[in-house]
Amino acid sequence: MKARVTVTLKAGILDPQGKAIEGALKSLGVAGVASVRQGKVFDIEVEGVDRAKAEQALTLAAEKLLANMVIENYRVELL
Amino acid sequence: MKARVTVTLKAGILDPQGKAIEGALKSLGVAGVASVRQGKVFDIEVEGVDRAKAEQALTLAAEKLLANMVIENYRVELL
Amino acid sequence: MKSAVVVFPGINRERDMARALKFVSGKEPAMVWHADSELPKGTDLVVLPGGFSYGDYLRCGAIAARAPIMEAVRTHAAKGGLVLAVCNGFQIACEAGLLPGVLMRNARLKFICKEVFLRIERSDTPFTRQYNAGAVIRVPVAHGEGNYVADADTIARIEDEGRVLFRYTAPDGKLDPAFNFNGATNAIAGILSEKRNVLGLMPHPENHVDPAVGPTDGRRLFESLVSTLEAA
Amino acid sequence: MIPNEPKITPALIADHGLTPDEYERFRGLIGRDPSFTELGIVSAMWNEHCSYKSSKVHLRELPTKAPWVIQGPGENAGVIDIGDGLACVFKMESHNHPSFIEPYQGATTGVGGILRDVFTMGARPVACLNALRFGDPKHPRARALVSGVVAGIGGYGNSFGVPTVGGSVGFHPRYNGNILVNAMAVGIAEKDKIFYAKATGVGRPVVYLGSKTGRDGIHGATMASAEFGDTSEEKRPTVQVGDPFSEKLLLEACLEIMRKGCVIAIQDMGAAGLTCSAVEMGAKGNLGVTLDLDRVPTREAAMTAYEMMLSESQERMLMVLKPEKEKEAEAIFQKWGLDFAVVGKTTDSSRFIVRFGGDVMADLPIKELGDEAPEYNRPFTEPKKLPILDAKSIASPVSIKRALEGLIASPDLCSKRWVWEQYDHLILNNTVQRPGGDAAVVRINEGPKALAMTTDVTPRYCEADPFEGGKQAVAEAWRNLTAVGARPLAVTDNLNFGNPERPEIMGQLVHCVRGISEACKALDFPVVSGNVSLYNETNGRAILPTPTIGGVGILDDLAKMATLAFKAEGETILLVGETKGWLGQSAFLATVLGREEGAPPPVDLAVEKRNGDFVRKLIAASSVTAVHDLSDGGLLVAIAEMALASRIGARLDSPSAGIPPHAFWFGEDQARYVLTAKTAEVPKITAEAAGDGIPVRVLGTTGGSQLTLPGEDPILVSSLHALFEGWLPTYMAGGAAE
Ligand SMILES: Nc1ncnc2c1ncn2[C@@H]1O[C@H](COP(=O)(O)OP(=O)(O)O)[C@@H](O)[C@H]1O
Ligand SMILES: [Mg+2]
Repeated sequence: MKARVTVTLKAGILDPQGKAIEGALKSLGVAGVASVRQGKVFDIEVEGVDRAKAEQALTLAAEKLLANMVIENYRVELL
Repeated sequence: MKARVTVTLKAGILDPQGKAIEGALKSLGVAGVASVRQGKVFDIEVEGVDRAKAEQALTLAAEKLLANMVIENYRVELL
Repeated sequence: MKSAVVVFPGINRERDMARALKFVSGKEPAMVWHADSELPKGTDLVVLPGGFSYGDYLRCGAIAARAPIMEAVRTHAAKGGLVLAVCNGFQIACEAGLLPGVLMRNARLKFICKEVFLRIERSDTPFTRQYNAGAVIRVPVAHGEGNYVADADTIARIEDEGRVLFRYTAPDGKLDPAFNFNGATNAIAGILSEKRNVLGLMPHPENHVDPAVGPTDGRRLFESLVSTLEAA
Repeated sequence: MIPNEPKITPALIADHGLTPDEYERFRGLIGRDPSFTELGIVSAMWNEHCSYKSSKVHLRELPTKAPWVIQGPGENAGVIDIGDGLACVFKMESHNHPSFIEPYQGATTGVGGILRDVFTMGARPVACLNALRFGDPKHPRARALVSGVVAGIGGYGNSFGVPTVGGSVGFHPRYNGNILVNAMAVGIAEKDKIFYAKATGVGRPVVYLGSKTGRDGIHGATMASAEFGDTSEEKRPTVQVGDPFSEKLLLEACLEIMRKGCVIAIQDMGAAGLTCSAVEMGAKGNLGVTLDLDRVPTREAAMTAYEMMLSESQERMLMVLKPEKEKEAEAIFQKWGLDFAVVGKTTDSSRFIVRFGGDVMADLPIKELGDEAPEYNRPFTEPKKLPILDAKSIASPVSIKRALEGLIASPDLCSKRWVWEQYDHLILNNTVQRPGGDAAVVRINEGPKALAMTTDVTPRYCEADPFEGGKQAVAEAWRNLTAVGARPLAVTDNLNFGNPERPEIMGQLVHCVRGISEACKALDFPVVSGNVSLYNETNGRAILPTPTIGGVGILDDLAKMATLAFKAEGETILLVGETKGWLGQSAFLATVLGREEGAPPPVDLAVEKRNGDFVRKLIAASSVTAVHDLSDGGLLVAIAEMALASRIGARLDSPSAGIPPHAFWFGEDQARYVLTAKTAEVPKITAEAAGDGIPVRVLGTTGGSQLTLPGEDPILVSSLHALFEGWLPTYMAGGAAE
């Protein structure tokens, strides 16, 4: 089973990378870019468990490791 | 308009990040994790252009900057 | 002084740290493997050294913070034991919840290795008693993610409680954005835990102790620890 | 039976970079048509990168012996004796083509590869250096290449935990389509605990260690030996990704099993991975090797034998272990979280046999794969001698002050701080002389001894006169080591040239090597390791010939080290060596006048040695306070660099009569050094120089905040500083290229 965990910065947390990319896109002349925030995705192959268990396991993974709950939010999707 | 560009490694390209995270999840005892690959998301706020233009601009952004086309694929979504 | 340096896979400044501890205290520290669950008996000081634990491939320090040994480090800290967390160690301490906040990419997004100026905010701590408050020292940094960030409440709290121990300043000790090279909030370079027994800092005092190699401004931090523990 | 799919066709042979003659030679060796896997194996073994087929005859000219040389070229790295039971292990290697295609990953894997070469021999790496050449700063890809390569070098070394302490960065339009990334690593080992690739003993386990095998870099070695054309972009999917974290674990695990006495032979998997490493280990020990590919740890599904044999996945090693220590070694690798698999054994058959899925995929004579590799004495032309320019015929369009400002703020001579601040140059706590001086100095263990190291070459000189240019590269490295007070010991070289099938390129290679040989012989500075990178060209236009020299020397006592910064006001500035005002191929001519013309300065090796030995003697006697060798930009640039490093100015005397001032200040005559000394020491120094027949003259006095030259407006050190430090950061931030 394929799953994706997406981790993004909480609103209000400064994102120097996003800012830098925003600046770079603007100077490349990419039209209409107002702001950029960068996050991460984890594409995870899950095996030997049912959907409910998988969702539970991935939520645990996100909270325990993949996201830093002080500054980040996460979202788990089973595909 | 909100958009998301997702950048992932091409198949077959080594992903040291994913590999290390996979190892960590396993040793944390997260059930069922078979493999992990890490990618990036860019949440972009686009202004003052229509959807077609925005899509075009973001594709340009992905190819020129956000993705390293030598080793990565990208996907543009308008939300 | 009985010190223990924790070795995580990918850590790489553990030798520098061990050498500095030996140089100043005369005693070899114990090197403790991340997969162990206990610290050597009688450990006074735990050091989380610099490096790239697990390649820093997720977030800096994130994977190391979940290593088995960290439970023992937490217990040591909870009992008031001293913890010195440098660079990657600082990142690990934040991820482990020993210190508040997080270290983000440097404002200019580049790894930077150079000497910086640090103002010592207070000398009434186990880590700085051999310095004068307000003194400016020169020590190297070597990191890509040292930009200290926390939410406004946390920043206000650690400032109010006087828990910011080091700040990046100009050579004369004045705050100056040009010298806050990584963009840290309030130019914060190092902070203390609530009980002031855990210090996290980005710069490397351990690289400035030996006159044969260069300046020695970092030496008094180790001398402070030695004298604190001797006094205890 | 050996499966023979796909069919071997002339097109497939050509795709593998083999000429019809080479293919026939191989068929003759094995007495039948090869299988596809065998074709892959031979293409890897016989390409330029692995076989040195175009350069080998000439490399034999290089002096490789000295009483202190423990291991010369031919192993993973060179080894020299540095006393106290210790050895220094070092080598330089190029990663030019991969870095042009993917600068970050190309540079990281270049650093990773050279580090593996050093720790494979049992040495703990203590320093890295690099030599980088980029195209015209105005070229549209230049910035991205600079930032990618620099980030990649730092990204690997910083995480691995070795200080990157020196190097060089240059720009020239001739590198527009083919940049150079040469990485050097230096390690320290116990002299009697060096490990080699030579396998011994029949029936011993051949063990695979490190990361898993993927389809990375398949055909990478072939790519490194092919010219770039407009279609080279298609070769991209072979990009290898560096994993410094795994390499750090591999280092610790390897050193641990070596310490525990588990290892008989060891070879890292570099170019053409499993193929080259297995063949080399067997051939060196006169043994056969049988590999069982079913046991190779793989990262991807359905890999074929061909792919496994040619994969260039990084962070892997092959070893022959003592059978009784196998379990102990395995436990150590498991502790470090690395793969460990017995993938074969040594045999007495002299065959290289590869089995996979119940089939024999290759069965080849192991010795002949290496020994019978083609070797070419390719035709070459004599380089054309360029005229010696008369300095009097070259007028300066600008004042000395303007010219100095232009040189100091030029891409080649400006400060490279922007680069080396991205490298951790302090880790391990032994960096005594940091980037920015003549040579980096790294303390050995607790001292007082230290190693000095540098990389040098002036490609402009090599283009104008390959022989003199080759000599000069060696002389400059020797001089940089001397200038910090070190005794130069040995050299690693990285010969970067264009397509050797063109006689004029071959002429450059041959003559550069002759020049290097002559200089190394005269300076007692043997070559102990090196690397050749050919086919550095795009659409038929070659790079400048660039034989990078990495020099290593030793300082017996750190306390006697010299640095280039002025130390105090009121000291006397002295010039050692003779000044004639040589402007041909000078930085002045190139930068200020935009002309790359004339013969480069000749190198008189006897004078070089005499002057250098004299300077070293002064340093050892603590008679001098600052030392800097002269190179690009000549005398005034050297003095300016000494002032910039200290923020102390200087008052300078009039130039010699009979030499135009700009030729005096910017000429690039060789074998020269600028020194400072306390005024009281000067008579002794000049008397000693006179006794040794060495030209020494007083140039002026240190002091103040500006450089004062007779007849010129004063030059503020602080404004020079802004120019010197400004160019690269401004450029990288998107500012003007000029
Ligand atoms: N790529 C680099 N990496 C590290 N250090 C560098 C690099 N490029 C230049 N440097 C440092 O900058 C200084 C000046 O370089 P260079 O002009 O090549 O010196 P020189 O002409 O004396 O050989 C040297 O100390 C060198 O080590
Ligand atoms: Mg020099």
